This record gives sequence, structure tokens and C-alpha cells, in this order.
Amino acid sequence: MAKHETPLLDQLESGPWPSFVSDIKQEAENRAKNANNVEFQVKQDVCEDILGVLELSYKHGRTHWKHGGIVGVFGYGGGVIGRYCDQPEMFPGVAHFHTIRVNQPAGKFYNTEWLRNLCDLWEFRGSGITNMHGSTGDIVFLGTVTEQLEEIFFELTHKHGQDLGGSGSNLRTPSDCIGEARCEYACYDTQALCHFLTNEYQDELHRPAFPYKFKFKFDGCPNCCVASIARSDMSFIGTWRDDIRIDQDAVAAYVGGEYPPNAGAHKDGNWGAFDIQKEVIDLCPTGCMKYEGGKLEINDKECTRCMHCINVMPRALKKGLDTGVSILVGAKAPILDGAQMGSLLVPFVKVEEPYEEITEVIEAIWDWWMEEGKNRERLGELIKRQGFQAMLDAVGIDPVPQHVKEPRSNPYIFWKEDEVPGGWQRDVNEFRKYHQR
Amino acid sequence: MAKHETPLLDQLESGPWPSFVSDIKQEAENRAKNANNVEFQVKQDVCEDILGVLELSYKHGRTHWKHGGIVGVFGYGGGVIGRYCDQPEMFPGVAHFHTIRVNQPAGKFYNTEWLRNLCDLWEFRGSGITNMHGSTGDIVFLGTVTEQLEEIFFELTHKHGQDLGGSGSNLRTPSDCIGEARCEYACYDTQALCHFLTNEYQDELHRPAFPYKFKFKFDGCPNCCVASIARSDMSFIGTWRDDIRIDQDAVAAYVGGEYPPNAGAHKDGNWGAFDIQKEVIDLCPTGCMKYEGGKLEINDKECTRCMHCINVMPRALKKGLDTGVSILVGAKAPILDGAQMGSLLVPFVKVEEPYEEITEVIEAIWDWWMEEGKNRERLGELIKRQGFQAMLDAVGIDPVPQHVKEPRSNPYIFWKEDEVPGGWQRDVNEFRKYHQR
Amino acid sequence: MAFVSSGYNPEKPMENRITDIGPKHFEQFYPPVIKANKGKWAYHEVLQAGVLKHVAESGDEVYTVRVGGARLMSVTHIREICEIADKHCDGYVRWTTRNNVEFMVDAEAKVKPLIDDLESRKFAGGSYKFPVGGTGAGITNIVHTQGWIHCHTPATDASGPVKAAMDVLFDDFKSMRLPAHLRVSLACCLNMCGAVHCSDIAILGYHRKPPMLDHEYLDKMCEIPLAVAACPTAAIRPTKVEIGDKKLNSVAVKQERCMFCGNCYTMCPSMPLADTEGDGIVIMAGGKVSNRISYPKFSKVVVAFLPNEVPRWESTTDCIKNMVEAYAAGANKYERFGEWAERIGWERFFDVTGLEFTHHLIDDFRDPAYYTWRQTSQFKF
Amino acid sequence: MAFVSSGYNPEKPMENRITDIGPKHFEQFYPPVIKANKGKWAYHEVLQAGVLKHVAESGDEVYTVRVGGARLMSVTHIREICEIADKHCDGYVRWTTRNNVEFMVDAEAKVKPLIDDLESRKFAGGSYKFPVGGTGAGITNIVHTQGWIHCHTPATDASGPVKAAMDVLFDDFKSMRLPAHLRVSLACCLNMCGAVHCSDIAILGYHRKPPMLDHEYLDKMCEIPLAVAACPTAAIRPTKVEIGDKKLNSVAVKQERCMFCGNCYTMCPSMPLADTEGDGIVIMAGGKVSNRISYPKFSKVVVAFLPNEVPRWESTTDCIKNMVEAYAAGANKYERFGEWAERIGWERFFDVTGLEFTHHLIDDFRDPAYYTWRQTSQFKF
Ligand code: SRM
Ligand code: SRM
Ligand code: SRM
Ligand code: SRM
Ligand code: SF4
Ligand code: SF4
Ligand code: SF4
Ligand code: SF4
Ligand code: SF4
Ligand code: SF4
Ligand code: SF4
Ligand code: SF4
Repeated sequence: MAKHETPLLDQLESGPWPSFVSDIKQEAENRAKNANNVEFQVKQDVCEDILGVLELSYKHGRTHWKHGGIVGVFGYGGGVIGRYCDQPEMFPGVAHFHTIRVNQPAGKFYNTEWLRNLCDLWEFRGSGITNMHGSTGDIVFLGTVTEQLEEIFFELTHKHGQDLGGSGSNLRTPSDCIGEARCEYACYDTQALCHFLTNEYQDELHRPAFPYKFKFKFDGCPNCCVASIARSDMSFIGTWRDDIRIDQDAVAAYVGGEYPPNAGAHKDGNWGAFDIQKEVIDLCPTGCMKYEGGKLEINDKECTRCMHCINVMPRALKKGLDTGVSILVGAKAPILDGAQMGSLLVPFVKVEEPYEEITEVIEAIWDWWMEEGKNRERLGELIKRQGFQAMLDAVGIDPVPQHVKEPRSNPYIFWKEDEVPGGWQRDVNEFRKYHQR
Repeated sequence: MAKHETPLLDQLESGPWPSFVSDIKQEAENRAKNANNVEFQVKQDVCEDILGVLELSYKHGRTHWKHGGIVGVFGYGGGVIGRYCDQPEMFPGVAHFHTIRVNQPAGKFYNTEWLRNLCDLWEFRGSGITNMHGSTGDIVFLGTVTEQLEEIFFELTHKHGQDLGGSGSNLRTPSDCIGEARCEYACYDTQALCHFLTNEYQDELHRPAFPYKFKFKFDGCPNCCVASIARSDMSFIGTWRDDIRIDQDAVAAYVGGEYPPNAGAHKDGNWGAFDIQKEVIDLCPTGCMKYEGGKLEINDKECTRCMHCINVMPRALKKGLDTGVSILVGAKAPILDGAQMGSLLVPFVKVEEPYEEITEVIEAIWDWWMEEGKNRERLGELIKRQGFQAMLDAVGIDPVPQHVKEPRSNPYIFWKEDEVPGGWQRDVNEFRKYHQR
Repeated sequence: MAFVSSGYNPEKPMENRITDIGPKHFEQFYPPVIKANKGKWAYHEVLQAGVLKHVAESGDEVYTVRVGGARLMSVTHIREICEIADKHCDGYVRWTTRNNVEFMVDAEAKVKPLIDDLESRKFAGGSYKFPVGGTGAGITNIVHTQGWIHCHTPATDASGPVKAAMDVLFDDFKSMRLPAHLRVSLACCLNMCGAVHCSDIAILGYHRKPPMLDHEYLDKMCEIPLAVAACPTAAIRPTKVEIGDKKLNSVAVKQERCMFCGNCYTMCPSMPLADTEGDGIVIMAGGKVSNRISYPKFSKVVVAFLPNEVPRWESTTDCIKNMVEAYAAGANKYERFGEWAERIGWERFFDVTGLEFTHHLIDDFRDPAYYTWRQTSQFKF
Repeated sequence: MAFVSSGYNPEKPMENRITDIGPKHFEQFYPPVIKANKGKWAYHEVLQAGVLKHVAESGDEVYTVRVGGARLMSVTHIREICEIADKHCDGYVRWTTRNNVEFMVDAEAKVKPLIDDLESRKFAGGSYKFPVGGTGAGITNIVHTQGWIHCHTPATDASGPVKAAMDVLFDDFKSMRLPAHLRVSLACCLNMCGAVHCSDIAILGYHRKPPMLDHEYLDKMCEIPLAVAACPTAAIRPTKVEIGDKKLNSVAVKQERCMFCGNCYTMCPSMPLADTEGDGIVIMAGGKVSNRISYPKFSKVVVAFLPNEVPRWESTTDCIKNMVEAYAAGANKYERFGEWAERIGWERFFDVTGLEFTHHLIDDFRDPAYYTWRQTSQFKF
């Protein structure tokens, strides 16, 4: 017997796609049964109230959650998002409903033992409902009360060797694509770099010292499976600077139809036989490929490493061996002045322990942003406000044509005084000697 | 014997390209000789002084002309640009050096009789130096004195049936490409429309009532030989809405090498034999062409009338028969906020006397601009400031996808109150009944 | 419900405190075949929708079975995942960047039993618990945000519209017939917690009424200068109001300057925007993040508003389904949604999808708006 | 030099006044073959550089011989044009939109004598008066502005650099070996009186020193609020200064905010910018206006500054020549300069031209600057 009627939500139980309503209901039931005699530290019927308040939102077409307020664990400026219900009397189970961001392991691999530990903890001290995972990458524990925050943190750190993720004007929880762990396209070890920088910058992650949030994401190659270019203030995208390796026999196997194009990703379409000219050569954005006399040639100097040809013929074409990352900066969501993609800052750097070439760039950028950024100004907004050159200048990187898609089309060049012979201080009377009024 | 030494300018007499220095010198000589006993109304040695002051500018690397000041002819707010030399004692011949803008005939055809009349007038009452033509399109008489302005105007109007062009916050002298007069691509009679509108709007041309300058230009087709899309507040570009006419025999003649591709415009290059696939089909920006089994096909529905195929094979392909113009608005040079190209406002309208469909658009735009535009704000800047929609609204044109290259990528939609059910005035106390603080 | 201490002593918060230890090290979570072959993968193949085979240089193979699902997950559900992982995968499992779950096995023979097991499990309400799919040229899980389940600023729900949309798109989750990947995302407000701004199809919650002013509370609760500064269009100014006989410091909103971004509400709880009729969904399309062939692209607004039709958001799901079918019918192989729209031209896009073009779709936000208008005589009728 | 009245009476300016009559009607100036076949042209052919043949549906033909030259023209020179037109063309002649002169004849036999006549005429200094060329895939006349010959705001001369550049580009005026039209334009200041902002190659005069302040005069001459309002970067503010014992109303300029646009000087003669060392040339490239294949494009800044090297601007002409040769060697048939640069990538453009990429070339003007940076991992080394 459900505590609240949920006629609207109930309609979301049918249909093939896994129903979150059914799942919350099963959790509600399990909590009600409490087969393992858990001493629930938040209300046993919390899941009923989740459904109840959500049903009310469905009825009103409006949320019933209020602003956060400052809750958290001692010494940390982030990791917890406070949340309160605006109908606490109707739904006491969710009157407080804070979330905890648990820093996921790089690559999001788990073993079941550890996962079960988290489940036990969260059943005991929270709602038993999670987001696997939040948009930034964290494991999100969804809904607990203020008194449980320190307890949960204590258990996480002491029992599970696990820390919180970021929130607030901090470094946010970095995240990465699967990369070398299972992907032949990876140009560097995304997990290693993600983990290293997460630990290197624990202080920045937990203690707000930035003008606003700051995100790292790590993509092993330009396919961008963690969407770093769209949603991280600093995006690391794997690339290479030597040549694509070609296995001509495998090319022939693709042409001959032995290997499925694009690794079979189009299997259920009616695309006909593979046509290397149409599907690869003609689609290469730089036109740097040729297939003649059964031989594939790439003019690698002109290749921009877009991955297309490699994606289509992974058994025949392999990324280069001299690999590294490109670093792009400034991506963000549209608030306030419009969304930004990352803009290329460092075309290429090797990814080699102890990663100093990388941390130097990070720290130079942070120094500039912390010096110049206004409150709630993302890095991308600062770059826009002060200009790309100002960033290069501050960070000590030389301008190269790779920084731009195209040179400026307005000629409004802000020359600096020391660039102009004779400087700017002139004597108008001297001028008037040659030019009468 | 030259009045002023011009060692720097003299170096611009050599080389193959026609030397303006030599030309001014020949005029100076002819004035000195005065074979026809002209009673020069400006100084006989004015051309010497032009060379002198220009040489001085070459020496200093700076201009020696001052601001204009207000000079002109009675009742007109434009047509004359005042100009004074900042070294009048050294160069008394050019102490005053005003220009007169003479409204060129549409298409810039002339007969010699009329041209000679202008020459006689300008030799007599001016420096004898002209610009054929100014960037807007006028015949520019370069350099006369204030007292001669009314005299010149009087002679122009009384003897030569000819009016001045525009300057100031007026309609500027409209101008056009050669169009139907000698071009098979023309989609309407540019001269007729240019001439009609010039006369229709004489008041706007001569009496400043606008926030700033306003320019019309008329291109017979999308090749844009008068660059209307880049330099007119309102640009008229010929186009058609039916099908490109194909003469398959002529196509075969191109393929067979009988006719030179692009009408021979590439004759001096080593481009090899004509390849219709490479040179036409593959370059069509919409990919709407096919050449198979010796037959050329165009999917005209997808054609964007870019002119490429027609330019390459003018004897085989002809524009459609249902022709008209596209009207684009807002082009301008970079001052102050950056350059603009014209933006498409009216995708298609027929060009038919009495041109009412066109004058309606013009006048609606002017009404809006005169109502909303700030002082010195070009139409393009107003569109940017108030938004494209605001213009459509004011002018009464429905939004169509043709207006945009792409829909907005920011979702910052400024809804209007009457578009939102229930309006905007809400009772916070009513809200608070369902949402506690 | 007695309080059970973890051992934490609130009197001495720093005693024994462990901080700054970061996440678990990823290596301990790698399945053995991953650990052994990391960085030495030779190639992969998508065997069928939801099933990947990766072959290492060593000859080792790993088979991945990907299953979709709600990212909102109970511990009961996670425990069931663990049970399956123990049974088939030596106790390892992973999540993808789009909230799918991946079960990996190291031999082909283990694949079928795993799939059979997964597909056999259903929730009480009848939906699949672990549908296999989401790979290749199809539709994978919808990344999304909190919605009415947790956040204070949403203009729509997240989990509900996602469930409704995935039910409609289910066939394309389970097959790979499309020209390319098609990524659907949802964000419940303009903050866009996710890569919604560059998704093939994006569902975006949007308000359409300016904030209400809870004057009485504003004075008490808000740092007025912060609220004023928060507004990107400078629509808010400080003011004084009289409520009853009280003179209060408050703010005034110039409503016609408001673009409903909710940034004021983020800073000040006394300026709520949410409204039953005002709130709803904006549909965007044509974005991408991969650098394949074309550069990453932002999504474009293609439908300015659809109402919040609970519980199944029919107008939204119809609209999406319609766009997917138009794309499937019209795009070339490998062509992403936005590449397709650009190739045929956005004017043709509105034609073939039958979507209405309204003035709302014309950009009027600041200087860059100019670049979205059509500065050419080239267009299609 | 006695004053000769035209008949105008300054006492009664409105007496007999004729106004608003507009330009001459174009029809009276059409050569007969044009008049007869207007709107009925069938096709054309470029017979050789500078010579066009147009064939009408009626079978009539018109042969056009195009000649280049300075648009700054004396009446003596125009009379010579008239003489030629009388001799060969029944007294008709026209000017093109790029300031070339076109002589038209109605029979092929008349072409050679015309050309021979034109090419035989030279100025005393040795240059051609009427070089034939400027058609097709070559370089035609440089459209330009006033420069030091008439304007008060230029940062370079117009006629001089144009003469110097056309001397260097003369072979390409007389031939059609290039991949496509290549349009060179010049504007002597940022006002850009011409389509310089969308030319294949543009020569632009640019100041690099903020305005001087002639305080004494400013007070007398200027509407100070106008000068203040004129500045697009808000670098100017009103102020008071003391000169000797006089207290003057004047303005102050925040120099580091100045981008040298000269708009203040346009409004106020007491704020001159011109400077021998400060002024010079910006080279832009890659613009176009035609809608052929690609959309019209703005030119991009490729060289931030070259000095005013009188009288022949060698650095400028070298730079242009170098770009033309790189383009001729690298572009495909029909490919305009900007299309070429975009195809190979601007990073490669700097490579093949050897031009230096400096920080000045990175856009930093307002919001749209963002769109010129590189938002992709795609680039060439
Ligand atoms: C929980 C999460 C959504 C989710 O359901 O997954 C989330 C939730 C919130 N985000 Fe977010 N953001 C979350 C990932 C993102 C992302 C995606 C990412 O990180 O890859 C973005 C877009 C990328 C970016 O950073 O630009 C994102 C862009 C925003 C913004 C807009 C920031 C901007 O500069 O444009 C805001 C507004 C703000 O900061 O004021 C915001 C603000 C918020 C707040 C704090 C609401 C607010 O106005 O204060 C939300 C708290 C909701 C709650 O009740 O928990 N959230 N937010 C995500 C974090 C979970 C995790 O740690 O894994
Ligand atoms: C004479 C001419 C240049 C030439 O050598 O040909 C010219 C000359 C001047 N232009 Fe221009 N403009 C001339 C065509 C143009 C064009 C081209 C066109 O019309 O196709 C443009 C670019 C298109 C446009 O209108 O945007 C042009 C854009 C400007 C601007 C920038 C306007 C803007 O909104 O960006 C200014 C500055 C201003 O208005 O304050 C300007 C201002 C001027 C002034 C009045 C200088 C000033 O600051 O007051 C110049 C007077 C020079 C003189 O001594 O005669 N002139 N001006 C052209 C007119 C001749 C004619 O009537 O045929
Ligand atoms: C597992 C996962 C990475 C992870 O760390 O979790 C992953 C894994 C693979 N991606 Fe991805 N991609 C994953 C998210 C993404 C994303 C991110 C996103 O959608 O938010 C993108 C960017 C999408 C975009 O542009 O909007 C992405 C764009 C690609 C592409 C480029 C596709 C394109 O046409 O633009 C490829 C190449 C391909 O498909 O051939 C690719 C290729 C691959 C390959 C084939 C790489 C490999 O050799 O193993 C993997 C299997 C693909 C498949 O599912 O068919 N992956 N891939 C992610 C699975 C998400 C899911 O559950 O569905
Ligand atoms: C005479 C003139 C019109 C006039 O009213 O005066 C004219 C005449 C012709 N143009 Fe033009 N164009 C003329 C200025 C232009 C301009 C304007 C400009 O440069 O300022 C343009 C735009 C250039 C740009 O995009 O920057 C222009 C872009 C074209 C094009 C498109 C070329 C392209 O590749 O983008 C064509 C088509 C072609 O060449 O096949 C064209 C074609 C033609 C044709 C073939 C049309 C015809 O069938 O008669 C004419 C002879 C072309 C030739 O010179 O080879 N005309 N043409 C102008 C001659 C200028 C000159 O003296 O050199
Ligand atoms: S981003 Fe590249 S390396 Fe990473 S998982 Fe995707 S395809 Fe593999
Ligand atoms: S990676 Fe892309 S640019 Fe490079 S050769 Fe392959 S398809 Fe062409
Ligand atoms: S714009 Fe078109 S119609 Fe006009 S001259 Fe050029 S090609 Fe001919
Ligand atoms: S005019 Fe342009 S778009 Fe139309 S068919 Fe010809 S080449 Fe293609
Ligand atoms: S998108 Fe908006 S409403 Fe949704 S979780 Fe993020 S901040 Fe909250
Ligand atoms: S919703 Fe946004 S635009 Fe509207 S008042 Fe609030 S901050 Fe300003
Ligand atoms: S470009 Fe500048 S300097 Fe040259 S004529 Fe125009 S306003 Fe004068
Ligand atoms: S030159 Fe331009 S930017 Fe500099 S002070 Fe004058 S108006 Fe302002």
C-alpha cells in the first residue's frame, strides 16, 4: 500500500525503457520490508515521500524543492548540495534532502564488493536512491539529512578510503573516457592523468578559492566520448603528431567486404557494399587521402586527425605513435553570456609523468583567472572579456595560427605603446607646425 | 618648369600602369598653356599645387587636408564635400578644394558629347581633375572653391540637365551593375530600377532626414558585380524561382571541348581539358547536379542559384525565366561596430513597374529606421541592436527559415507577455500557498 | 530510528580526520583482461546493437554488453547489477559516460548467457531492467539532469520526459539503422547541466514568465546587490516597496527585458519563476561534440516551446520521433544530424520535418546574432 | 581670372532654380547595339585578357575592350578617351564598377585597330595610358579611395600604393592564369570607402597612435559630447585642463583603450591621429562578395602593419605579390583566395606564404571574437 497515490507517475511504469518509478517503488518496498533490519538513519518511508513530492510536481507542473542553504562537512567547501522540500509537512521524509557527491573512480570501473559497500552505507544513512552518475561524473547520493553528513563522510573516508567530489567555486570532479582501458584509439592514459590531477589538486577540489567552478575532462582521442570540448573549462584531447599507420592488407579486406566498415556500427542499416571512395576518401575533411591502384595514401602533413578514416577502418588505420594531448580551454554551459566550446590553447604536449608540462599550463591559467576573474566568471568568460591574447600573454604561450580558425576580420588592433616607434606621447604644437588648424 | 619639386611623386611615373602623376602633370601643362583661352575660375596652377601638397604628404607621411566645414548648394544637404588645405600659403591653388558629387547615369554608359561638356565645365570652374568614379558611383569633381559651387550647380542643372549625387545623412547615389545592357545573366533591368528609385527618392537624396547615410545598389544576379551585398544598406540581387534552362547539346559541346569553360576566363592557365564532373558537378555547393550518360540534370528544388554552373557553361545553362530580386539589408563598412554584409530580408519579389512591392519595403524600412535609429546609426547597426525580429515586426514581413543561415543556438528567447498563457502578472501569495518559503 | 554514530565526534571534528584522499585508484577496479591489455588494444567490432568485441594485440578478447537504464538508481537496483556482475563477469562492471552500464566478459561463449539473463529481468511495472543496446549508429541513453526529483530551478522534469522519450525511441536503442550516432540529451533548465548545448537532439526546460517578487522575504533573505548583478540583461534594479505599512528594500524587474534565464532566482529565493503554464520545453537540434569530419557544433533551437504534458510529454516525444525519422530518411551514411541539416540547408530542414519556423528561432541575443542571419543570396525556396 | 557668372543670381537663389532632376537617363547613352539587344544577350566569351565578346539572341555581337587606369583622371585624359570613342566606337564609352573603361564595337574587325590604338598611347613618363586587360581569372583594377589627394583622415595614400601595386601585378592584369578572379582593393582608413572589407586582398590604411589633443582649439571647435559619444570603446571622457592661465573644457583619452579608429577625429578636428611612424598599412585577405559556390566572406587581417614606404611601398607590394604567387601555385581552378585559405587551413596559409603570425591577428573585438578561435581538436601542425 503506497503512502501517496501516484496516478500520474504510475503511467511511467509501462513501456520498455527501465522505469525509474518502478525502481523507486521497489526501493520503497524493500525499505518497508527491511529484510536485513537496517537501522535506517533517515526515515524509512523516504522513498514514498520522493514519489509523493514528485507526483505533486507532476500535478502542478512545478518543482517543490527550495534553495540549498549552506550545509556540508567540516573543512570542505563542496561535495554536498543542500536541498529542502517546500511542503515538509506533507512529505516529512524529504524535508531535508541533501545530495552528496562521491568522487567516482577514473573510467568508472567498479568491483562489486566496493559497490555493495556504497549501497550499504547509503541504505543505512540515506534514501537509498542515487544517480549513477551525475553529469559531472560523480556518484550522486540523492537525499539525506543534515545530521548524517559528517557520519557519511567519516565512513566514506575511514571505511571505504573514498573522498567527496567537488561543488561550489572549486575544481569540480574530473572525469574521463574509458581510453586505453578498452579503446584502441586512446592517445594517452586518460585514467592515469585524470587520477593524478584529481589527487594533485585535492586542495583546489575541496576548498573554494576560485572565482567560480572549474572543470577538467579527459578524452583519449578527438572522438570526445566524455564530451570534454563542450563541458570542461580545461579539456584534454588525445592526438598525435606523426603519421597514421596504414595496413594495406586490412584496407583491402575492408574494400573486399571482409571487415565491416566502422567496426559494424551501421549493421542494421541498408547501406550497401562498402565504397572506400565515397565513405572515406570523399569525406576526409582535408581531402588528404587517395585510394589508387588498390593503395591507400594519406598526406599526413595535411591531416587534422579528425578520426573519420580510422573510425571507418579501425583494423587498417591506426593513430600515430608520437602521441600526446591538445589542451583546450573555456568550455561552459550557456549561463550567462552564451555557451562556449573549448578553444585550443596548447596544440600538443606529451603526457609523461610527472606531467609537469601539463601542471605548468594549469597553474598558469589558474593564476591568471584567480587574479583577473570576477566573482562567478568562468574561465571562458574571462577569455572573452579580456581577449585570447591577454590569456596567451599571461600564460606565456606564443601565438600560433593553430590558435585560430581564422584571423580577425575586423582590423581593430589594440596596439600597445611599446610596439609603436616613437611611442604615443606627442606634442600637438610640434604637429601644428606642419598642419595649421 | 614645375612650380614645386616632386622628386618622390616623379618616381611614380615609371612602370607600366597608368600614372596619375603623369596625368596631373599633363593637366598642369595644359592649363599653363591654355590653348583654348579658358577663363579659369579657379587658379590656373591648381594642378601644380595638387602635386605640391601631395609631395609634401609623401615627405611627411601624413595628409595635409583639413576637415570640411559646411559648404554646399542652397536647399541641398549633400552633394558637396568641403575641403581645405592645412598649408594654404604654400599651396594657394588648393586652399579651398571642395569636391562635387555628380550623380552618374545608371550603368555608367556615356556619349562623348556629354562627357566633353562635363570636361569643359570642370576645366572652367574647377581643377580639371576628377575621380571616374567615386566608390559610391558618382562622378567626382575634385577640387573647386566655395564661390564656384552654385555656379557649377546652375550650369549642371540648366545646361546639362544633370543633378548632384548624395552625401551626408541622405540617400546616397544609387548604383548598379551593367545588367541587361550587356550581360546574359541579368535577372532584371538594373538600370531601370536604379534610375527609377533615384528619381523616386530625390528628396531623400538631397535633403538629410535620415539618422545617417543610406545606400542602394543593384546587382543583376548573384555574381554581384557592383558588390551590393557588401556595401549597401539595401541591396537588390537578381534571382529566379523556376528552373535553370539546360541546352544538352551545348553541354555536350563543353564536354567535347568545343566551347571554352567559363567563357574563356581561364584561358591563360594550364588547366587541362574541361572535366564537367570535377569542375561543375563536384563544385555545386548544394550537390544538386548530376551528369550521367551524357545528360546533365539539375534538381532545381535544391539549387541555391549560386551561378557557378551557369558561369562555367553560359552557352548551355541559362537562368530561369521567372525572375525577380532578393532584397538584403544592412551592409556597411566597419565603423563603428564591425562590418556587415547584407542580410536577406525579402527572398523574392518581382521587378515590375510601378515597382510598388519594392517601394513598400523601402519605405517600411525607412519608417522604422527613422523612428528607432539613433543619430549616426546605420540600418545594419539598428537591426543588430533591436534584433532581426524587431525589423520583421516593424516592416510587416513574416519570419521564414530563409531569413537565417541557422536557427539560434542560444535559447534566450524573449517571449512577449501576450504569447504566454495567463500573462506575466502573478500573485506571489497564491504561489506561496503551494510553495512554502 | 536511533542515531548510530560512525565514530565521528562532533566535539572534535578534526580528530582522526581523513581528508583529501581523492577517489579510489582505478586500477583495482579493472577486470583482469582489461588490466592485462590496457593500452594494447588492436581493434574492435560491434557485434550487434549493445555488444562490443575488443581484440588486443595479445589476441585476448573482451566482450562488452551494454545496457541502458535510468541513471536514477536505487541501491536495490545496483545490488542486482552486482549480482549479475558476480555471476557473469568475475565481479566487475562499469558505467559509461552516458549512464549506461557495461558488463564485460572475456570469452565469446559467455556473451549469450549474459544477454539472456539481462533481457529476462523486468521491473514489476513491466519495463525492462537491463535492455541491451545503445551502441553504434543508433540512439543511446539520454543524458539528463535532476528535474523535479531534486533541483530548485527546473522548468520541466528530467526522469519523466527521458523515460517517455526512450520508450518512443526504444527501437533505435536496440538497433543501428541510423546514418550515425544520434545523441539525445535533456537539461531541465538553462543552466544546462550536461552537454545539452551540443547534442543531436536536446530537450531543454525553459521558463517563460519573469520572476515573481516576494518583497517581504526579499528584504530578509537576499543580498540585493547580488540579485541585481546576476541579471545578464540588466532587467533588475533595486527599489523600495510598501507592503501594508512596511517600507521594504526590494527589487523591480523590467519584465520586457527578461529572458527567463533564472539566474536571479539562483541568487535569490524570493524571485521564483516556475509556472504551470509558463514552463515547458524547448527543442534544440544539430549539435555534436566529436571532432569527426566536422567541428563540434552547438545545437540550434528548432521548436521554441512545447508544454509540460505530464506524464508522457506527447508533443515532445512526437516531435523527436518525427525528427529522427526525417533524419533517418534523409541523411547520408556517417552524417550527423547537424551535418545533415546544414547540407540540405536549415530552410529545407523545416520543410522535411514539417516543423513551424517562428520568430523565436531567429537569434536576437547580442552581437553574434548577426552571424546566424543569411548573408548571401543563396537560399532554397 | 575674372569671375564669370553662370547666370546664377546669389540675391535670388530660388529664381529659375532647377532641382531634383536626378541623373541623365541611361538610355540615351547606350551604344546602338546595346540598345537593340538589351535583355536579350545569349552568351559571352572572353577572347583574350581585356576583350569580351557578347552575342545576342538576334545574332548581333558586341566586342568590349576593357582598359585599366587611374580613376583619378584629368579632363585632358577624359577628352582623349572621348577622342578614341569617337574614332572607334561611334562616340560611346562606359566605365565599369571597378573604374576601368570599356570601349565597345559591334564587329570583330574593329577590335584590333582599337586595341592597337589603345596600347600605343603612353604618358610622357612612360606608363601606358590605356592598358588592355582586367578580365576573367586575373587581376583587375584596384578599387580605392582618396588618400592624401583629398581626404582628411587617411593613414596612407591611395593613388600611390595603387600605382605601385598595379605595376607589380601588371602581368596578371594582362593575363588570365589565376585560379579565379582576384580582387585587390585599398582604403586609406578604417572608414573603408569601398568593399575593402571583402576583397581577395585588401590594403588598408591604419593609425597606431591615439589622437593628440589640441585642447585650446577643442574648447572652441568641438561639441564635446559628440566627440565623447563617437568613441566605440568609450576611451574618451570630458575633462577640464589648464593651459597657461586658461581653464578649458576639453577631453581626456584613455590611450590603452584606443583602437585608433579615428572616429573621434571625424567628429572633432582637434583630435588628429596622423603620425609618420604610427601610420601605415594593414594587409587583409580572403574576402569576396560574389555568391558563387561559397557565401560572401569578409577579408581577414594577415599582416598587422607595414610602414608607409613612399613612394613605392615595397613591403606592401612584395607582400601582395608573394600572396598572389602562393595562391596561383596552390589553389584549385575556380577557387577564390579565401576559399583556398579555408580549404588548406589558415595555419597552412601562413606556412605557404611565409607570413608571420602575430598576436595582432587574433580577434579580440567584442563577443564575436570567440567564433574566430579554434574550437576543435582539428588543426594542422
Ligand atoms: C547534479 C548536477 C546535475 C545532475 O543531475 O547530474 C548539477 C546540478 C546543479 N547544477 Fe550543474 N549540475 C551538474 C553538472 C553540470 C554540468 C555538466 C558537467 O559538469 O559536465 C554543467 C555544464 C558544464 C559547465 O560547467 O558549464 C553544469 C552547469 C551548471 C550551471 C551553468 C554554469 C555556467 O557557467 O553556464 C549552473 C548555474 C550556476 O553555476 O549558477 C549549474 C548549477 C547547478 C545547481 C547547483 C543549481 C543551482 O542553480 O544552484 C544544481 C544543483 C542540483 C541539485 O539539486 O543537485 N550547473 N552543471 C550535475 C553534477 C553532478 C556531478 O557532480 O556529477
Ligand atoms: C569619396 C569617397 C571615397 C572615394 O574616393 O571614392 C568617400 C569619401 C569619404 N567617406 Fe566614404 N566615401 C565614398 C564611398 C564610401 C563607401 C563605398 C560605397 O558607397 O559603396 C563606403 C563603404 C560602404 C558603406 O557605406 O558602409 C564608405 C564608408 C564611409 C564611412 C564608414 C561608414 C560606416 O558606417 O562604416 C565613413 C565614416 C563616416 O560616415 O563617418 C565615410 C566617410 C567619408 C568621408 C566623408 C570622410 C569623413 O570622415 O567625413 C570622406 C570624404 C572624403 C573626401 O575628401 O571626399 N565613408 N564611403 C566615396 C564616395 C564617392 C562617391 O560618391 O561616389
Ligand atoms: C563507452 C563510451 C566511452 C566511455 O568512457 O564510457 C564510448 C565508447 C566508444 N566510442 Fe564513443 N563512447 C561513449 C560516448 C561517446 C560520446 C559522448 C556522448 O555522447 O555524450 C561521444 C560524442 C558524441 C557527439 O559527438 O555528440 C562519442 C563519440 C564517438 C565517436 C564519434 C561519432 C561521430 O560520428 O561523430 C566514435 C567513432 C565511431 O563511432 O566510429 C566513438 C567510438 C567509440 C568506440 C567505438 C571506441 C572504441 O574503439 O572502443 C566505443 C564504442 C562505441 C559504441 O558505443 O558504439 N565515439 N562517444 C561512451 C558510451 C556512451 C554510451 O553509453 O552510449
Ligand atoms: C563589367 C563588370 C560589371 C559592371 O557593371 O561594370 C563585370 C562584368 C562581368 N562580370 Fe563581374 N563584372 C564587374 C565586377 C565584378 C565584381 C565587383 C568587384 O570586383 O568589385 C564582382 C565581385 C567580385 C568578388 O566576389 O569579390 C564580380 C564577380 C563576377 C563573377 C563571380 C566570380 C567568382 O569567381 O566569384 C562572375 C562570374 C564569372 O567570372 O564567371 C562575373 C562575370 C561577369 C561577366 C562575365 C558577366 C557577363 O556575362 O558579361 C562580365 C565580364 C567579366 C570579366 O570581366 O571577365 N563577375 N564582377 C565589372 C567589371 C569590373 C572591372 O572593371 O574589372
Ligand atoms: S574518446 Fe577516443 S579514446 Fe576515449 S573512448 Fe572515445 S574513442 Fe576511445
Ligand atoms: S583522420 Fe580525418 S583528416 Fe586525417 S586522413 Fe583521416 S579522415 Fe582525413
Ligand atoms: S551582377 Fe550578374 S547581371 Fe550584373 S553584370 Fe554581373 S554577372 Fe551580369
Ligand atoms: S546554380 Fe549553383 S547551386 Fe544551382 S545547380 Fe548551379 S552550381 Fe548548383
Ligand atoms: S539543469 Fe537546471 S534544473 Fe536541471 S539540475 Fe541543472 S541547475 Fe537544476
Ligand atoms: S530571469 Fe534572468 S533575465 Fe529575467 S530577471 Fe532574472 S536574471 Fe534577469
Ligand atoms: S577610406 Fe578614410 S581616408 Fe580614405 S577616403 Fe574614405 S574616409 Fe577618407
Ligand atoms: S581613435 Fe577611435 S578608439 Fe581611439 S579615442 Fe578616437 S574614437 Fe576612441
